[in-house]
Amino acid sequence: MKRETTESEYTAAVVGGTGFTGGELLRLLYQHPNFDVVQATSRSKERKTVGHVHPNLREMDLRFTSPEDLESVDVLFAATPHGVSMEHIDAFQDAADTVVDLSADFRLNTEAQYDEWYDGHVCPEYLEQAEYALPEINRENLAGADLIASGGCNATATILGLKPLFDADVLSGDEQVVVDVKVGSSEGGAGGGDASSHPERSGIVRPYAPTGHRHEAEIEQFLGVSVSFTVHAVDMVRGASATCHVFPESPVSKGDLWKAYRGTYADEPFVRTVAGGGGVYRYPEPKSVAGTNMAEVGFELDPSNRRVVVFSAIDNMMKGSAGQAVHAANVALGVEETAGLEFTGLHPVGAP
Amino acid sequence: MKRETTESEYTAAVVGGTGFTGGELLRLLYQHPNFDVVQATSRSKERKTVGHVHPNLREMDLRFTSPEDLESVDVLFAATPHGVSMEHIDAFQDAADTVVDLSADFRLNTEAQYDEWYDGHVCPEYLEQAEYALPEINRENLAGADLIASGGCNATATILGLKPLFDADVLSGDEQVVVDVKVGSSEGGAGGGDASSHPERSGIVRPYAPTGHRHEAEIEQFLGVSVSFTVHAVDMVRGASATCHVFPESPVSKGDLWKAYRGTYADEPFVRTVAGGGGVYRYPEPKSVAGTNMAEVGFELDPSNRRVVVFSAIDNMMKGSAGQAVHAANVALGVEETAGLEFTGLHPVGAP
Amino acid sequence: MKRETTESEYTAAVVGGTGFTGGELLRLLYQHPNFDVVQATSRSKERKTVGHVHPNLREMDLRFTSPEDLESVDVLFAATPHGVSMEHIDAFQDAADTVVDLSADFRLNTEAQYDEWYDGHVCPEYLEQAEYALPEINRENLAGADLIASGGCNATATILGLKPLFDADVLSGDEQVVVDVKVGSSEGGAGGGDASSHPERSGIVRPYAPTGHRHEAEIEQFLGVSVSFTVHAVDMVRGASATCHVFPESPVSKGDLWKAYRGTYADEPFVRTVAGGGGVYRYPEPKSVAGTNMAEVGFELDPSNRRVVVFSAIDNMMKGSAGQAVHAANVALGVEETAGLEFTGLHPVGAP
Amino acid sequence: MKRETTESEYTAAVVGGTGFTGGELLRLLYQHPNFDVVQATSRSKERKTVGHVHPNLREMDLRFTSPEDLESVDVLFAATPHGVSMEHIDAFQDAADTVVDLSADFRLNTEAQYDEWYDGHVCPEYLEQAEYALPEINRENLAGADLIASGGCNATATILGLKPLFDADVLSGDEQVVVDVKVGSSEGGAGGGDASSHPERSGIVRPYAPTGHRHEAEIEQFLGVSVSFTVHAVDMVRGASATCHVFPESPVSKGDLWKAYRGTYADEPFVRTVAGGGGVYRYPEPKSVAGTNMAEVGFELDPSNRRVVVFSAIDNMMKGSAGQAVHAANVALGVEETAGLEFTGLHPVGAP
Amino acid sequence: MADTITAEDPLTGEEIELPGDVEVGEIVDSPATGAELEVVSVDPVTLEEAPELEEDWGE
Amino acid sequence: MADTITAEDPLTGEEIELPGDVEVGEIVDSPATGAELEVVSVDPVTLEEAPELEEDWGE
Ligand SMILES: NC(=O)c1ccc[n+]([C@@H]2O[C@H](COP(=O)([O-])OP(=O)(O)OC[C@H]3O[C@@H](n4cnc5c(N)ncnc54)[C@H](OP(=O)(O)O)[C@@H]3O)[C@@H](O)[C@H]2O)c1
Ligand SMILES: NC(=O)c1ccc[n+]([C@@H]2O[C@H](COP(=O)([O-])OP(=O)(O)OC[C@H]3O[C@@H](n4cnc5c(N)ncnc54)[C@H](OP(=O)(O)O)[C@@H]3O)[C@@H](O)[C@H]2O)c1
Ligand SMILES: NC(=O)c1ccc[n+]([C@@H]2O[C@H](COP(=O)([O-])OP(=O)(O)OC[C@H]3O[C@@H](n4cnc5c(N)ncnc54)[C@H](OP(=O)(O)O)[C@@H]3O)[C@@H](O)[C@H]2O)c1
Ligand SMILES: NC(=O)c1ccc[n+]([C@@H]2O[C@H](COP(=O)([O-])OP(=O)(O)OC[C@H]3O[C@@H](n4cnc5c(N)ncnc54)[C@H](OP(=O)(O)O)[C@@H]3O)[C@@H](O)[C@H]2O)c1
Ligand SMILES: [Zn+2]
Ligand SMILES: [Zn+2]
Repeated sequence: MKRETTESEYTAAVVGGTGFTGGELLRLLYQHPNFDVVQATSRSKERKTVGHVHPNLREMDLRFTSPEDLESVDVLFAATPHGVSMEHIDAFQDAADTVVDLSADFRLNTEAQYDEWYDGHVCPEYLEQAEYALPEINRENLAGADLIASGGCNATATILGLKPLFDADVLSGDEQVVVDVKVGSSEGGAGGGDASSHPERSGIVRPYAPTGHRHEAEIEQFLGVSVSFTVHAVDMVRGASATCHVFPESPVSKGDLWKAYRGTYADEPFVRTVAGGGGVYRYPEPKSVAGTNMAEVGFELDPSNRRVVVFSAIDNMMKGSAGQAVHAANVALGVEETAGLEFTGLHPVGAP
Repeated sequence: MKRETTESEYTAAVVGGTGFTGGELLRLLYQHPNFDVVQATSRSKERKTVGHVHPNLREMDLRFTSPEDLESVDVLFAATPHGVSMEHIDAFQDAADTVVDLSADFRLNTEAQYDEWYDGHVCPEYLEQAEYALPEINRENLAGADLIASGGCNATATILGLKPLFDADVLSGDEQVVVDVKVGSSEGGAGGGDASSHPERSGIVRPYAPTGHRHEAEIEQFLGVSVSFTVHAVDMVRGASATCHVFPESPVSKGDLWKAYRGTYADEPFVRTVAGGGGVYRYPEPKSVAGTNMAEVGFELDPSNRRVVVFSAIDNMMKGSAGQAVHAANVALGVEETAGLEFTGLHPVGAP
Repeated sequence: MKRETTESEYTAAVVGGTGFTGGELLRLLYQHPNFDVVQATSRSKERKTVGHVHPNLREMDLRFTSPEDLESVDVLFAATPHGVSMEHIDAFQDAADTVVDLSADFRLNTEAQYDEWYDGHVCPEYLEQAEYALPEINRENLAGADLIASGGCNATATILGLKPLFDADVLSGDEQVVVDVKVGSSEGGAGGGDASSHPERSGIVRPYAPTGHRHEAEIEQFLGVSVSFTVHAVDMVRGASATCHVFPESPVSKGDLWKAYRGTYADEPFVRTVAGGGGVYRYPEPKSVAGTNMAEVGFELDPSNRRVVVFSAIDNMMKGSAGQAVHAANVALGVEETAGLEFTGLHPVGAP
Repeated sequence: MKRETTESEYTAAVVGGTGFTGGELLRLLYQHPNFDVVQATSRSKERKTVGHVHPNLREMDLRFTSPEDLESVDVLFAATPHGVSMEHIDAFQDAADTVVDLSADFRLNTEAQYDEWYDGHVCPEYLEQAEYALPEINRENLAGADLIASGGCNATATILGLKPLFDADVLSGDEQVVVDVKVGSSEGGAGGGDASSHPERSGIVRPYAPTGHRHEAEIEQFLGVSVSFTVHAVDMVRGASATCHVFPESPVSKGDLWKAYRGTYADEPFVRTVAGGGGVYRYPEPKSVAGTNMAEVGFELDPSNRRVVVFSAIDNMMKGSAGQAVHAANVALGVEETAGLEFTGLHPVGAP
Repeated sequence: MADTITAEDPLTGEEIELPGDVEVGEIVDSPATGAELEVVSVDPVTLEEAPELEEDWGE
Repeated sequence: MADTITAEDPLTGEEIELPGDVEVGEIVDSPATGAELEVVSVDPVTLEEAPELEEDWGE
């Protein structure tokens, strides 16, 4: 149900409201104390209620309207496939003071990167202006930003896992870094194809981006390291789990690692370090954070191979996209950073 | 994360805090604006942090203590197996003004019922005093109640589904009523046995209470009808879905049914009627309400068989236990009825 | 791998070879000692190998060809959507001595039934000639049959579960019979739609045919009883589980029931009665028979409600379609009845 | 059902018949044309039928007996936890001409390895005599072997994936090799604990052996390379999938890789190379081989990182244990190598 | 192999094979049906359906 | 509520709260990280990382 708010200060629109991340944005904004959702767009479900597509939002009193008729709002969130936002950025900026884009369209710094990793860019002049949404690495530039690029889900998991090792000079960027990622089916968006039907997609461990995943570009941009990246689809709906295998040049102890992780994340409201211990849950796991904006990071030492294994886990729909976007908007607008993102997740929980 | 509250008025304890419903209680109370959790008990995990068992609550700063040393609190929630609360009810009432029990120990009205359906009762004198927690059928008696018996999960689903038909005199109680229930693995609690290991429990449709389920007693008590009840375990963790096949004596139209359901539930904050329509989600489904305190109810007409099929779906850990308990406590204490229970659920979501 | 056979006597073709049941037919026939698969048709994957679609059949040396160019074979299996076979029956019969159709096109006896339950029939003159494939109810008419109609999966489960009660006069056909079915995602075929994408289809208990399922027609035709039928989709890929709630007019004992079930099925190679006992598996379960041509049937008595609950479980792709079709073909051709159908299934197994 | 055999030449016993791999052995041997199972042992289920534990084997007419009373047989298969076989090896060899052990007890060559990786060995004098079961690397020594040590499941997947690169000198053994493994819940055996209950084990990506997995020892023994090994538990019951990230010193082309894999496996009946192509299944996947004795291996080139990613997938209960054991026994006894192992697997299939 | 004897399954009327040394009170399962049977006498062995198990399991 | 004391988490350097009556040898878990710590002395309480657990669990 809609949380009562006397204090809604900002109006918001979601472009791509029928999609998976669009649905999450609607859910978060609907319950956010500082936002009022005034528009959700769809081309395919125009005039249908939001609840028609997102059964958890049946109480929300809103119908999809065309993306051609944008309302004037404080913040516009775009949750459209790659390429759409760069085509419509002018319309988006006309309609809203702040634009938060969930696609890859404004994540990279230079046109050259888009030429290398994507199919170029139609408005590279905006790239400099855009701020990467992940507050853990870019908080200081988000305040007042008016074009925000929400990070890639797999990139977010990887960056959060490895960052402390760079901060603490355990890694310099010259090392071999293997990133082996496991993701859920919501990462593919609502579209899907043959491979994402339930009979074909259930119970799998499927190499779906064996090499050359575009998120390598973001990771390199922020960590300064080129990673060997492989993504597997596994049987869950939400969740991205990255296992980074790294080989520091100098020996490192568990104490060093703890110091590094606490150094980077002690004050972060949405990052939790989990590394060992007892019980069932000893390392980061996507289902521990499903539905939440938390990232779990952790590590284990493999002295015989001079290896550090770094684990990180997020909900791709939250910390990996919609949650990160709202978090960044909170920072940009100067409202309480954790507003609307307090859900702790569930236990037990199956394969959310 | 803990939602900031200046207004926490009530202290709370959870007995059986390592269990599944105990964990849900802790989660709900931790984020509840009117409660402060001061104790969670465990015999097996004494001194461990709550987060050791419930990874979603790692930020909660509380350690399990012995149920032998109960703190003095405003409200004590007991989430222990059947039989424990009746043994300890005096200690519970000494420790707390209000006791909310999640087990079956105080649900039925008379000792005779416990003799018939369970193995008798050790303190039948409390039965009269106890109030059934489900506000949809007992709201008027909950205010100020000091012993509250939270309903059975399968009984709750069934009662909520059928109640409108009794309210609207579509059913009188003499009819044959078949209730075919499908439940997730969390219904068995954290204990589990051979049958609930992942390899044996995955992918099943398993008749686990083919006949004679004890929840029949609660249903009969509240609806005045004897039901033919069968429960199947299916592959999900949270969720109870009841399909009631009923055969009204007089013909009934869809309009009649809509009127009945709206009549009973129009003002209920936690019941939603879903019956037909388009899109993917047309009838009640447990995953639409997973993690929430909502019940979905709905129906379809089968004129050729003079049958009405009634569907209802809840999260057994929420509306079916911990959520219902907190809802009832809200009503009993006179705080905002929906406080702490606003989570809308997720979409998409896998098998929560 | 292909089982060595010196004795392949019959050539076979599969029309609709890219589909789910088509794939199963290819698998069964490929390993069948008496068949040689010479053609598999597809319009969409013409010239691709069978293994391109069915990864378990990569060793099979066959490419899809157009259904417009049918080879001349001994037996043609049609695994196409409803309506296709009735359009092409002449071509099928020209190409093959024996036609086994997996669709509903030839299951019912009369044109009137097709008018009532489907959209009529284009060649009703074939209906009389067609034989229902289920040997347990029609073995005596299958020998030498040249048009065989494989039964519906849900109808098969229901018929097998209830038949002994009719054989033993526990039921007469006038009783109220509720059939509550739970099925896996392969029942929808390879096509699928929004509702069958992995994110939407995972973890569900979804009423997908709340009333009026067409399989009611087959059940009525063979058992002479009108059933109240409701089908739920649950989270598995293979499997159909039917729970029949019946109310015999006269009291019945467990001994009576055992006698009825053994009476009907003692000599059937593909039906197993499971009813009670200890251990994890006490009643019929689809995962116990997944991948096999076995049906499990069983029952429990609910004396207080004068009810018998009947459970039955099959693999919809096997006993419910491709397996039944091969079984019937074996009988029709006079080869060993169980040939090619000996696989026992797996334990443990997840959600096959 | 039992396949008719006139030619059963060998009697077999399974010690540990209630376990997961014990159940698979029973299933395979029951249908094997050259074996007759005369004993299955259990301490906990003595006198129960095999079908009581393994519902797929209800037709098998055999009861568990004590491992203290071993029958005299041709081949004894031991499917007991690590440490049991080394304690009972004399009794096993007294009872049987050929002993096939599925545990780690006889896999390594030297006592020193057991001191380093396990807790030593009680009868190191047998180590020399024992032959590793995997025919793909040890076929020539298996004929006539009387003590056979079936390989570890994760080791088997890894060894099969990497072997062609060593055979073809793409790797020499000095390279950094990261092996990131994903496994199903049956790998834990029937015992299980808290972490393997359905609610806790569903939907996970859980780092369960972050470093130091004992299978590293076998891999090193056979490939001469020390690997950085990490194992994750994911939501499936059967299956082990290994992703090896390797960095050859000299550049390598896809053609080189194909040549290497074909060179090693062209004549192997149970290894299939899958590397690219179209359709849904492009790389090795455990569900494509579930229930079968096949291994899928494949690769992809990542030139920008000078990396080769190698994928391999097996059913841990088959190629990873029981299937490999039967395969080795076939070779040892000189019967048809593929006898009893012809099952092709299923499509579609969920999470077997 | 250990000696076996046969007895009639009271539920199905079929002969089932049992270990030769079954004792009165022992619970055995029926291979064909999985049902649990109690040995109520020996010499000859007679079986009855075993008393009800707990109403449900895994709950 | 029971008395509590604080001690420094040897892994993270942070203060953590413990039951007032912890004993030498007791294993406690760190709330922030979940890690298991051993009480190596009391008065004041000092903690060390607990000895390695079994290599893996659930296998
Ligand atoms: N899924 C994830 O986990 C994830 C994580 C991080 C980032 N992202 C990024 O977030 C974006 C959205 O992903 P998603 O998974 O939510 O995708 P999705 O489920 O496929 O949804 C896309 C939405 O965009 C709308 N849309 C498509 N083309 C459009 C156009 N030309 N103009 C206007 N609206 C259009 C669609 O609705 P109509 O067709 O009805 O208009 C739909 O609502 C993508 O850029 C994706 O890369 C996704
Ligand atoms: N699960 C559901 O969906 C559901 C729904 C409706 C109602 N219920 C009812 O709620 C109650 C709890 O169910 P659950 O599923 O949460 O069970 P559970 O997971 O098994 O948890 C039971 C809890 O009780 C504690 N406990 C057990 N015996 C105790 C005793 N003698 N004294 C004190 N504490 C004891 C256990 O912890 P320690 O051993 O560590 O002390 C554990 O924390 C049951 O009565 C159940 O019928 C459950
Ligand atoms: N799935 C079950 O559990 C089940 C159970 C019992 C009975 N059945 C029945 O079995 C039949 C097949 O079901 P399914 O689940 O296998 O369906 P499916 O997976 O959708 O496959 C249908 C197949 O038919 C082909 N096809 C479609 N239209 C055709 C046409 N006009 N002419 C020739 N080929 C055509 C398709 O391939 P191309 O498009 O490539 O030609 C495809 O190979 C249906 O009648 C169904 O009712 C299914
Ligand atoms: N699961 C896999 O995927 C896999 C793969 C490769 C290798 N393996 C290896 O295969 C072996 C069996 O694994 P599993 O998964 O089948 O284990 P499991 O399911 O736990 O079964 C173990 C079996 O051994 C019996 N047993 C236990 N202790 C015994 C003792 N002291 N004496 C005689 N029997 C004893 C048990 O039955 P009772 O208690 O009734 O006697 C049970 O039948 C292990 O060594 C394992 O490492 C397993
Ligand atoms: Zn319950
Ligand atoms: Zn293993």
